[in-house]
Amino acid sequence: MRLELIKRGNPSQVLRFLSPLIGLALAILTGAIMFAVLGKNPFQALYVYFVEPLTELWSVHELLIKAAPLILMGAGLSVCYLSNNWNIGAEGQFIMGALAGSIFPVLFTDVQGFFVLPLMLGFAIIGGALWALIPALLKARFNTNEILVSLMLVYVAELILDYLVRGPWRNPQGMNFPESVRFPSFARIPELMPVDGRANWGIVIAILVAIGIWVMLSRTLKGFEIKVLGSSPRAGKFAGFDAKKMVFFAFLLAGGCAGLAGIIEVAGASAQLRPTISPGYGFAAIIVAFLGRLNPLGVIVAGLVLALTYLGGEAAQITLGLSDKVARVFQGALLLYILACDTLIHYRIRFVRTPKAVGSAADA
Amino acid sequence: MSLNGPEPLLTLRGLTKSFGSFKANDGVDLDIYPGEIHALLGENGAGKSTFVKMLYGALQPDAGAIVWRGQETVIPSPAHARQLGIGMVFQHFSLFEALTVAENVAVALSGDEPLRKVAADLEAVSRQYGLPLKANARVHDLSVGERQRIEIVRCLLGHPDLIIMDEPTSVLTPQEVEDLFAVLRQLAAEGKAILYISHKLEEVRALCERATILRHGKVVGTCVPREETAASIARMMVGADIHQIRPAKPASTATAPLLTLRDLSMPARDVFGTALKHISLDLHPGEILGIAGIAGNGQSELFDVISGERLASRPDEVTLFGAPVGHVDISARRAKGAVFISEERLGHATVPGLALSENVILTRHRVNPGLKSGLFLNRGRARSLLDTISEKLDVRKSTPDPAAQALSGGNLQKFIIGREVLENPRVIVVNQPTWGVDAGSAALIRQALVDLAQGGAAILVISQDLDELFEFTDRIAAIAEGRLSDFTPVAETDRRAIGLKMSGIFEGVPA
Amino acid sequence: QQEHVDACFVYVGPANDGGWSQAHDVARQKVEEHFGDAVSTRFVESIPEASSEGAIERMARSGCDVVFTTSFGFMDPTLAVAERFPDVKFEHATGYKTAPNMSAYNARFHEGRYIQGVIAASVSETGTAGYIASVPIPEVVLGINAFILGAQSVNPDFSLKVVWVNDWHNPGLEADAAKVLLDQGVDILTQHTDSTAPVQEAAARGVKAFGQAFDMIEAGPETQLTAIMDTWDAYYIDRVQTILDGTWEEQNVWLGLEDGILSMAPYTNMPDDVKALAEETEAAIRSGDLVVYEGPITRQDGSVWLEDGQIAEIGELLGLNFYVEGVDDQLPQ
Amino acid sequence: MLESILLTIATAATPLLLAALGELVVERSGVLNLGVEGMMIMGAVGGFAGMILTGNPFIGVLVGVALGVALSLLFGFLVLTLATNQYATGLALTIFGLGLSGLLGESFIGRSSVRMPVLNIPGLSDLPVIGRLLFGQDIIFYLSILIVIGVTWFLFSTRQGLKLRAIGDNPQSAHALGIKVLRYRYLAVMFGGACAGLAGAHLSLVYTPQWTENMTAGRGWIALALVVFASWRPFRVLAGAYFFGAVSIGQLHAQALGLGIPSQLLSALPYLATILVLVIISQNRRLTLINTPASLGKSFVPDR
Ligand SMILES: Nc1ncnc2c1ncn2[C@@H]1O[C@H](COP(=O)(O)OP(=O)(O)OP(=O)(O)O)[C@@H](O)[C@H]1O
Ligand SMILES: Nc1ncnc2c1ncn2[C@@H]1O[C@H](COP(=O)(O)OP(=O)(O)OP(=O)(O)O)[C@@H](O)[C@H]1O
Ligand SMILES: [Mg+2]
Ligand SMILES: [Mg+2]
Repeated sequence: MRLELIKRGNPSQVLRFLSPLIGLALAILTGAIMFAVLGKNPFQALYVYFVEPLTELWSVHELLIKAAPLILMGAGLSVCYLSNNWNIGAEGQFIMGALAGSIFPVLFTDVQGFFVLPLMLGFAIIGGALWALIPALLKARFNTNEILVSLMLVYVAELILDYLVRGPWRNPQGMNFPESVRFPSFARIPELMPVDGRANWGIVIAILVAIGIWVMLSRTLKGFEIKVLGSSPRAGKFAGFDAKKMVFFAFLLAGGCAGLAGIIEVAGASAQLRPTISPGYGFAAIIVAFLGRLNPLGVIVAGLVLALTYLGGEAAQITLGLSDKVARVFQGALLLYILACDTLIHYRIRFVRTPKAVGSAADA
Repeated sequence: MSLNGPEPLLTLRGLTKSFGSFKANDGVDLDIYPGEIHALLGENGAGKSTFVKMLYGALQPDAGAIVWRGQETVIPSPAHARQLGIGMVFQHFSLFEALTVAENVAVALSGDEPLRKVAADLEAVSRQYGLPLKANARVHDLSVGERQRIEIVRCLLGHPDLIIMDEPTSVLTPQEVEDLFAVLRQLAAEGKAILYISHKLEEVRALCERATILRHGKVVGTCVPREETAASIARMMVGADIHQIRPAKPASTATAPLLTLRDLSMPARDVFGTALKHISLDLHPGEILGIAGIAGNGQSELFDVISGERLASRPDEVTLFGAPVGHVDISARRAKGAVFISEERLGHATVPGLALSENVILTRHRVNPGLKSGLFLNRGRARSLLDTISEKLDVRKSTPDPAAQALSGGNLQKFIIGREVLENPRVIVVNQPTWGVDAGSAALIRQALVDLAQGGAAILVISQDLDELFEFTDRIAAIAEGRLSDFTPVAETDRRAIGLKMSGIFEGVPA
Repeated sequence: QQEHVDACFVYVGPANDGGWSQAHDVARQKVEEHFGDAVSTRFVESIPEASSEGAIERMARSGCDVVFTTSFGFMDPTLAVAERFPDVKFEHATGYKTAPNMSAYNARFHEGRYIQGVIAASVSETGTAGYIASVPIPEVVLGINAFILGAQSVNPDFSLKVVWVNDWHNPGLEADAAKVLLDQGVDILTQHTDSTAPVQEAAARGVKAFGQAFDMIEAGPETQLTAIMDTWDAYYIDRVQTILDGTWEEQNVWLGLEDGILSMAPYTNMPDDVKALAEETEAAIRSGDLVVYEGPITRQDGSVWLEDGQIAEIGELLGLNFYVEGVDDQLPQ
Repeated sequence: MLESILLTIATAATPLLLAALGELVVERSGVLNLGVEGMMIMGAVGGFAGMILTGNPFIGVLVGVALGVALSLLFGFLVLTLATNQYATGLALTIFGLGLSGLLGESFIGRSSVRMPVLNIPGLSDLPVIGRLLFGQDIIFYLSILIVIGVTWFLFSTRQGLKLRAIGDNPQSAHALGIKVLRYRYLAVMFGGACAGLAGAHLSLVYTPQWTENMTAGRGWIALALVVFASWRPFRVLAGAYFFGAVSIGQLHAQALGLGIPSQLLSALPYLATILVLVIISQNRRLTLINTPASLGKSFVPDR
């Protein structure tokens, strides 16, 4: 018995929609088995993971806070991956965006006013984009592998942040502890509904950006160009599209999104710089991008789902005493299942028996 | 002569193979005798390659029997086929660019002889059959003709009794074709059977003793090619008369050329590419120029630099409608009224996974204002253009707007030609317009080009198919190692003369 | 007064990280043992400082009476949640901010490091020790300074080589740093990072070393001299008791050896006279006869920091960011 | 002193070397497995768990290798049988491996272990400077050197190695000739998993005999960079791994010497060096063009 793939002439539209759902269902099933093996009631555990965090308003706010950077970065990364640019350094671009945006509240403390926040957002976008420019430039100019460069730059960005908050950007009134000053209110992203919870306008920005990218991808020539260059660079060149420019476009866009996510995180929920400002959002965003099938509307849903697994992980620790690793295994399994199910869109699967040789010659 | 042995070497009974719901082979029967050269003929998609892949163990039949030397056999793998004594030369090369000739041969041998012995063996065989090869050369440095030799020598080294050749001559010069035929006749004389697939009916008439004709996966007839004409064989293949091309009136060259190349030189793109050297030509309205040549002699480089996919070193090396465009990109050249039809249908002329309507946008987005409204794409317009194209060029497809990869080669080529000629371009540059396309479709495509020339368009055809060039071009030149010969009117030259030029023997600018 | 207390803990790392978070978790288990049914405990682990506010709030909402947040970076999030939940008590470790329902607590780990310095200078032949430092925050700087002060009390020329690994828990990097220091000729190794890798490395080469956070004697049975053990249970039991009694009050404390919040692992693998000296030093610190940061102390640049008999102010110590004389390293400013 | 510095570098280089060699073979077959980090961490937890449960470090090594292979089979099933995107699947494998190893390893944290014994080659290990470096090390070190030689021999001197390279160059042609492309690729992917598992076992049994979460600390990614750095040649991987080991140990020496350079900058050096070397290597177009497996990262679905 062997499993064989038969290419469909036309990709299946039904499965295009169903495959992530099948993947999610399989991942949940795996989760249930994992809970049972760990000695927990799987139904209760699934409830705690996926429902409990949604039963209270403040918790929904927490969900939105976590989802915002994931959606922003996931949408940006989708453009990268669609165009065949393997940026896995969003984490570093997130950090550098946060740093660039924080210049005002940290260094220019006497610059005050309503215009500071927009400036911070702008600087953050530029900061993230510039950090993403490095792998783009090296790829376009020297053909250097962008996966490795963008990843190495994550470590470098982390060390720069570390250096700044322990050194020059340290809060002078902070007892020499590694953190910046707390951002004043004019340098903070306003909260949406402060009575109910902490969620801020970041989630609105994230969703708007994702929708904007979706419109670009599905309706404009630029989006067409992205898809063409991603699936067939030679045909793209023949169509008059410039693959090198696309490297820059994709990296700058994704970097800008990541930078924006960075400032939304530090000027939103945390209100200051610390030696670590991201719990791995930049890497989780890779999952989000694929979970959303590289479609920004899908990314919005995927970002919410992944944020839910983080909250569910916390809830399961508190309520059930389950280790936080369970949440991470679940995230990995989810991504693997989604990828496996995507195969169904393009291929039919069939089981065959291997033919046996008969005849004059010895069996090979 | 045929039927010289009472026992057929190979008998096929009711061989059937489906891909999904599509029957590529449907109950095919065939006998092959030792010492005969047997032709397998049919339109594109008739199922020839599918059929021989089953003989070679690369595909498994769904039903039917393979009888080899009187014994019913299952051939689970090519290795097994080679053990039985069946060898194959593929339609699409199965070579490894990064490996040496000896390694390419060794990869396909069953034993574990050291590479040195393989190299010695292959050089011996290549001398014996007059197919000279250097064992240590890397394939990416070799010409297409040499690559073909590797395929053949690799096949012969397995000492097969049946040799299957799937369109082996599409990439050879006339001289090389003759050499190959000599080898094949020698092999047949040694008692080996040869199953020969080709679209070139004149060759089949010259070489083969018997022919079996496939249509839609079924055997529709057998014949003795020598006793038929090319037209009568073609009629059997298609099931109807092949349309004869109405030639265009020769154009006058008094008008200003629409496309010129002036002393165009260009270094090789990379280690695998060919440099262009001092190429000049003038292309006038109403004129069809042909460039013959073996693949890999600079055709794709020439095409790329004319289309603007690669920019020339000086602007005036290429002019379109009198204006220097050497530094202008492909979209701008299209906007001026030129179209470019590349030889690679999937992955260059089209994106395999995108729908046909999106593939319309691919090359027309800068030219056809209706395809965009502001920043946004107008997909409805693209779909209606697709309908027009399909109707005009008889593009047959399973659904209204399938992915490009779902079309057969001939239909995809018709789509591509239709897409490019829809808006009556004034300059058409086309590389391999009918490569691997069956006779019926090829005639349709050539007629469309002739009609455009009649309407005043200037057409440059790059092709490896000399028959095609002689059929519908006005003047022919040859390209060899990046140099272009003079153009000679069709009436004043012949295949032998062009063949010489194709091997690089012509006056002109020094290399 | 109340019958039952639900005590909750928020950890920055895994509860069994073998270092900082595990020390708190061991103390949490001792709290449960100590009080039996009267107290229940819960925890969340691996909460990144960057996004801790939600986790702390979830704790506060889930019915905890007191929430111990055990990393410096939790300070501002704890404060924010404390303001929203005035009826829940918060205890934040290693910070300096407090509120009516939020206390701060910390340990004077440098007292233990002073003793280590004394031992190091007594057993070292080269007069140079290697110090694997985690991240440059005041607590770590205080530890380095205390170590060298202790050492200089025995050997005024004692010097210290420092390697920063910029991480609290990275066994590979800590092992590399240990090897590098040993290759550069130090014959005593001490660490302010959490994994046992440096003690293991030292043991592999037969070099004496000090453990961190736990008694790491298993990693170096023949070579560990002693270890600073984080023993938070004394404090936790004490604080939970005040809640049961209804006497809990906001406070900001910096506790030392005498309070049991840290303690020294057995003094092993050293001559008896050195052991006696170590015990003497420990007793002096406990009794208050010896104050680590009491002058005369000179800064690294040679300027006088503390005059003879002058005791450093707590505020200054909590934010210390310079070395004293004898440290062969430069601190990032 | 020089000898022990070299030994330190060798220890730092060995896991990189092993993981990179495995990946080299995988990539030579045309498959890009970005999940090296995930397989390596599984090797680390497996190695340690095996050692703790049996008390025998050699069984630990076997368990580590087995877990590396198990994870690589998961990868193989996805990218080979199901033809999923190799980039995304590799990333997913890393995320999955990091999570799963954490879960499996929970009960082993803080357990102490015996270090892998050193196998001295009598006589030779007493040679000055290089004696202990070459002849006084643990079995995994010797294996790493043997694998360099073995992989070189396999790829360039055997028929199977030739077939593997042919598949990496053009799987369609290989398939047409009847080479079992997927079988070779599965075996290559498993070899990569075994090497990554061995590298992980080295970390938890030799480098630092203990288990902690994420203890691979990005070494899998460095290994991937080394393969490109080495332009797919085994002996260049050897050189690259030792170069990288020397840079990362060297920055610690610079610190210990008290040179006063910010430690964050020094810590960033290995990463910056990697980027720099990648740029230099990728500038040599001819070298990369000839050595890069032409089908790298592209799925292949045989038609049957
Ligand atoms: N792997 C496959 N999956 C699905 N359809 C296939 C496959 N291979 C071939 N076909 C279809 O089967 C039919 C026969 O193809 P085949 O390659 O045998 O034709 P052919 O006679 O060799 O044509 P040509 O002259 O173009 O080489 C075509 O319609 C082709 O599209
Ligand atoms: N002359 C022969 N007679 C009998 N068996 C043979 C002969 N030559 C080769 N074989 C066997 O045929 C089989 C196919 O050989 P080949 O080397 O082509 O494939 P392989 O190495 O087994 O598989 P793969 O093609 O996947 O590498 C082998 O098992 C080989 O031992
Ligand atoms: Mg064919
Ligand atoms: Mg073989």
